[in-house]
Amino acid sequence: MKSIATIQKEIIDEFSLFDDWMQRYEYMIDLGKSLPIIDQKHKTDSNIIKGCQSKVWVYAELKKNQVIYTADSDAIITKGIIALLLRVYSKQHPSDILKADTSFIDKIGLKEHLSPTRANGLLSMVKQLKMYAIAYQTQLN
Amino acid sequence: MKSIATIQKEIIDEFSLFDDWMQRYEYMIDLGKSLPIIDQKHKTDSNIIKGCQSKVWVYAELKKNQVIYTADSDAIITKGIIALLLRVYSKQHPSDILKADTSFIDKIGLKEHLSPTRANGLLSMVKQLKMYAIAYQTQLN
Amino acid sequence: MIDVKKIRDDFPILKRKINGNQLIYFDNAATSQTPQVVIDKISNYYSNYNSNIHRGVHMLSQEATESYEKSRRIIQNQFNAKSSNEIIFTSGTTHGINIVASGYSNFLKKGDEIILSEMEHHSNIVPWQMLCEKTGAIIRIAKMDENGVLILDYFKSICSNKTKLVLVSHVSNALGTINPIESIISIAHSNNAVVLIDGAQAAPHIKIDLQKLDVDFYVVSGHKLMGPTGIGVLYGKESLLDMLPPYQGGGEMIEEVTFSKTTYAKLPHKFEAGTPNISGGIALGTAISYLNEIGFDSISKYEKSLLDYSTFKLLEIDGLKIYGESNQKTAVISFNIESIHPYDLGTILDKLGIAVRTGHHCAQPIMDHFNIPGTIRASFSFYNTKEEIDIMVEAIKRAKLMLA
Amino acid sequence: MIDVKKIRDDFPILKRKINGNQLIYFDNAATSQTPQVVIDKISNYYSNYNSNIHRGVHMLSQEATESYEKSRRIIQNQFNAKSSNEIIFTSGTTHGINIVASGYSNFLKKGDEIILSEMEHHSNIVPWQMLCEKTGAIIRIAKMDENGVLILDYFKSICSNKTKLVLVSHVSNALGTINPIESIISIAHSNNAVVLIDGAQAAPHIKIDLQKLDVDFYVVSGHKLMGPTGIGVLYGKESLLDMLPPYQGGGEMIEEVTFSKTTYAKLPHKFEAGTPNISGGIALGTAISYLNEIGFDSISKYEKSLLDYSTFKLLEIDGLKIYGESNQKTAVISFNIESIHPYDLGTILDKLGIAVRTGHHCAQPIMDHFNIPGTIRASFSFYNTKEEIDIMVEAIKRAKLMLA
Ligand SMILES: Cc1ncc(COP(=O)(O)O)c(C=O)c1O
Ligand SMILES: Cc1ncc(COP(=O)(O)O)c(C=O)c1O
Repeated sequence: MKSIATIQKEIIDEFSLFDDWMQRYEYMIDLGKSLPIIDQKHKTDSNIIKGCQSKVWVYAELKKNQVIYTADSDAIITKGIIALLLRVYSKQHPSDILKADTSFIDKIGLKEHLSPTRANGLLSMVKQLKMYAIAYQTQLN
Repeated sequence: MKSIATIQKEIIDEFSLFDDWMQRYEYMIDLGKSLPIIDQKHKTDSNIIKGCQSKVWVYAELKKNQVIYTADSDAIITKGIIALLLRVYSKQHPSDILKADTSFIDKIGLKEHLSPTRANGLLSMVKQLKMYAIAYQTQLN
Repeated sequence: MIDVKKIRDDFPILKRKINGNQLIYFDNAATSQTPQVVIDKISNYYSNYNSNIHRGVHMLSQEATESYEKSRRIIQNQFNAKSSNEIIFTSGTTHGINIVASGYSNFLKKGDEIILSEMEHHSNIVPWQMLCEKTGAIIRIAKMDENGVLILDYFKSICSNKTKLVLVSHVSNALGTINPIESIISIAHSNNAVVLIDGAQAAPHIKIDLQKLDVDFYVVSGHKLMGPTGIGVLYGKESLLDMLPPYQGGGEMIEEVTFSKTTYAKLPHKFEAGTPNISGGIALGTAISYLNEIGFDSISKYEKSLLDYSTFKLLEIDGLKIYGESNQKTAVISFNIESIHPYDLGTILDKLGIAVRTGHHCAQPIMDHFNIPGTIRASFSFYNTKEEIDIMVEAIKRAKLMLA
Repeated sequence: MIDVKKIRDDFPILKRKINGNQLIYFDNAATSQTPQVVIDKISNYYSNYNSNIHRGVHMLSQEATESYEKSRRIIQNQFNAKSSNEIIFTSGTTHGINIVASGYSNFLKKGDEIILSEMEHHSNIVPWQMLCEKTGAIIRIAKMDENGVLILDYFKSICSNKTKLVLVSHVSNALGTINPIESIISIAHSNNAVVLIDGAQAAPHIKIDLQKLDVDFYVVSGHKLMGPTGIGVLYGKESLLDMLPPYQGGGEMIEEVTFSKTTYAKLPHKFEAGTPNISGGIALGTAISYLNEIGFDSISKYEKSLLDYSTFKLLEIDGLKIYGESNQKTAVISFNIESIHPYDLGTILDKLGIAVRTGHHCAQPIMDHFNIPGTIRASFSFYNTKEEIDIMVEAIKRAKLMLA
């Protein structure tokens, strides 16, 4: 399995090919469309992340010491961001997830999604991903 | 009896002799010192005017269809202002008092005392003088 | 008529570039932009006569007090209140509503009813829910129809002698609907109910005559009125304000304090505890004078033309649905495009320099009514132009292609 | 050390002439003056990114939100709060106290006791009187001695397990006394009482470490902290803020609203209903950064030198009595001159360009204690100078002659 740092580096490299925001967003929208669908039974109210303008559902399981995330959103750009996050965080060891930072979001020109406006739930999403990691980390100890 | 307008004119003329605020204030302080003393029995809490930083007592009687005001204050500049006001308003017919305005205060360079700050109770004083006039006016009708 | 080119020069922010594009600001229902005269008034206050008011004998304090109280009178005249005692400075519409809602906890009892319209902003819902929790009074909802128009007959049918309070917005922030508040007030009054009108969205666009309306309470926000943030106005009839208990305790709102007994100051100070937002109050007067110089007739007429034009142009877009189709509207358009999430569209428009609002607009019950997660809301002001609307329409088409 | 000449250039108002004289501003305890960086921050906000915060996807809204939340973190760091959730923006000290006092009406019952010091500002008296009226709790007074110093032994003697709340100012606005809040907090806590410290007069002059103090609630006003009017801060320990009910209902402070059920947002938003004073919050951060650049050590030391100098000079005046003679004071001097009314002296000083405050300073119980109608209060800031004090002393002598 690739390390989180490696994946982040790959994403930064991919995005560096784009000339402008249009291309970046079109790519994100494509990513959003290709996000594997979350199992319908996990799309429950208790799995909704509060504080996002679009609805976001996140679910996680521990398999072979790796956290496997699945997620969905009703907004396509949000789905694109989720796809990026899952590419970085999913299938990693909880302790690695907890150490990871989000600076790659800034580096790929999506800084606006890191802003503390509650409208943009990216920070809430990352927080939720890490909550799962904490929970599973405890389980592993 | 002189009319209110005449008295106001006289006061304006007197003050026009002063070169600066110092002289005006010294004169006011002198006026304050010479304010005839209010009867002690009228210096009651119910005769205090609210909204002045210094305490002001005002009392009024009707004699021969004229309102006779007496007043006092614990601050000397306030007493000076009262002295000016009483010179204008006292011993006048209630209806004349009700018609009178306070623009002479501005004309004698004491505009600051007309400001709506509650610290400066001149407007409250005038209001109280007029309240008495209204009351006695009703009595005369 | 409006000389929009000249007016735009009054607003420095309209020169901003966003992501390389000229800013197009269509989020006026959230917060209006601020003309240079208002900005200057604030700078001038802090540079020349910043001071605590009402109790100072010194010149700065007198100047600040005079400006603040002058502003109160400007507001009184603007809204035609009977007395300046009826003009209470607040920190905004929300604060104003809370003063009234909190005050009525002394006067409502179990089983009393209050009526809210279905299109209220959360600020005109939650304080009343809190009031009902305290008192046991019951909320009844005045419904609206599919066009986002209040159903007056229905309102009439639920308004009775049990109704103590009627709480309705003059204009819906999410739909733009102008409510028939004259009828609402008269129906309510004939049932001896007291009426609070949330005027946050009306005051910037419509000339308001409080005495003619005979409304009991009316609330507005400065930051929607070309004024600064942190300031607003609660109007109340003097007799009602006299009756209500003070909301906050503190300096300014008292006449005398001893540990055994405190007497409260007269109106308007009774409701203005503590050092107020002095620069905000002063600048709000300037903002209202500015609006008046342009003239509410001109403003209404011009904004109506923007509304009509944008409605026409937007409806040309395939799959676009407008929410709120009353024939009495301010220049607010709430819409969705089939199978596109408002957040996605808003994000792309932002990239193109166009500021619209997306989401529930603090009016979730409206969203529930239409069974949608939210809308995209473009809200116009007199400094906006048809050219800007054209650019938005093109941008929406482009975003639609991207998101499809 | 302070370069006062350079610092004075930061404050445009200090160039004002009053009645032909250079303004001497000694009313800092009422409201501090505003440095140009703060004024510029406000202008800049309205000229470049004025927008409603927290819910907008567009750039202006994001910039405004970021600045506002950055300011919250500046404040958190300045006062060393554990979390930015503990920093609630208010409209001022009075508002902050009212939030807490109103919240405790759910938690006090008849016979419970609360302790106020005798030297509280009305804003830290009246809200608690209102609370006691609602709950039947009883106010006990922590007395001070003839020097205006809190009698700690007496406080200890009235603090018991009946005591639920202790409400004391860090610094008295009328006397300048710095209270021993560390001891007060520890005595209160050993009785399981919750402590609110009114820091309005302390925060501008003393570095405050909330975690070290272990205080439960702490309140300040922006307009005394070189910031704008209409903004302040309530600090509360997270667990206590979590426990308190929301104060106002409205937008921002909710998570979800339906007519049947509303859930409240998390801290700090739970207490920030409605559109806040955005420019005020942002500019307060700038003001605090400005103070920090000068440094609280330098400020305290320099202001102490002004206090010592002015005390020495004033006491040379015949018949002058100073109220508040603690050896722990901020740079506030409250005084009277035999047989002269404070209002008269204040009026003459104003004519000479000197702004002092006269009256009861919203602390009538203190005046009752000393059996006087009021005092003249000169309160200094780090931009004041000894030369200004000399001018005031001469002016007082002159006024004395006029008024004698
Ligand atoms: C000690 C103290 N407490 C409370 C206040 C009230 O502050 P504000 O008027 O800013 O709410 C003041 C200021 O006047 C004060 O000096
Ligand atoms: C109709 C309506 N009511 C109330 C409010 C709340 O106003 P504020 O946030 O200024 O208190 C708003 C604005 O958001 C509004 O549009």
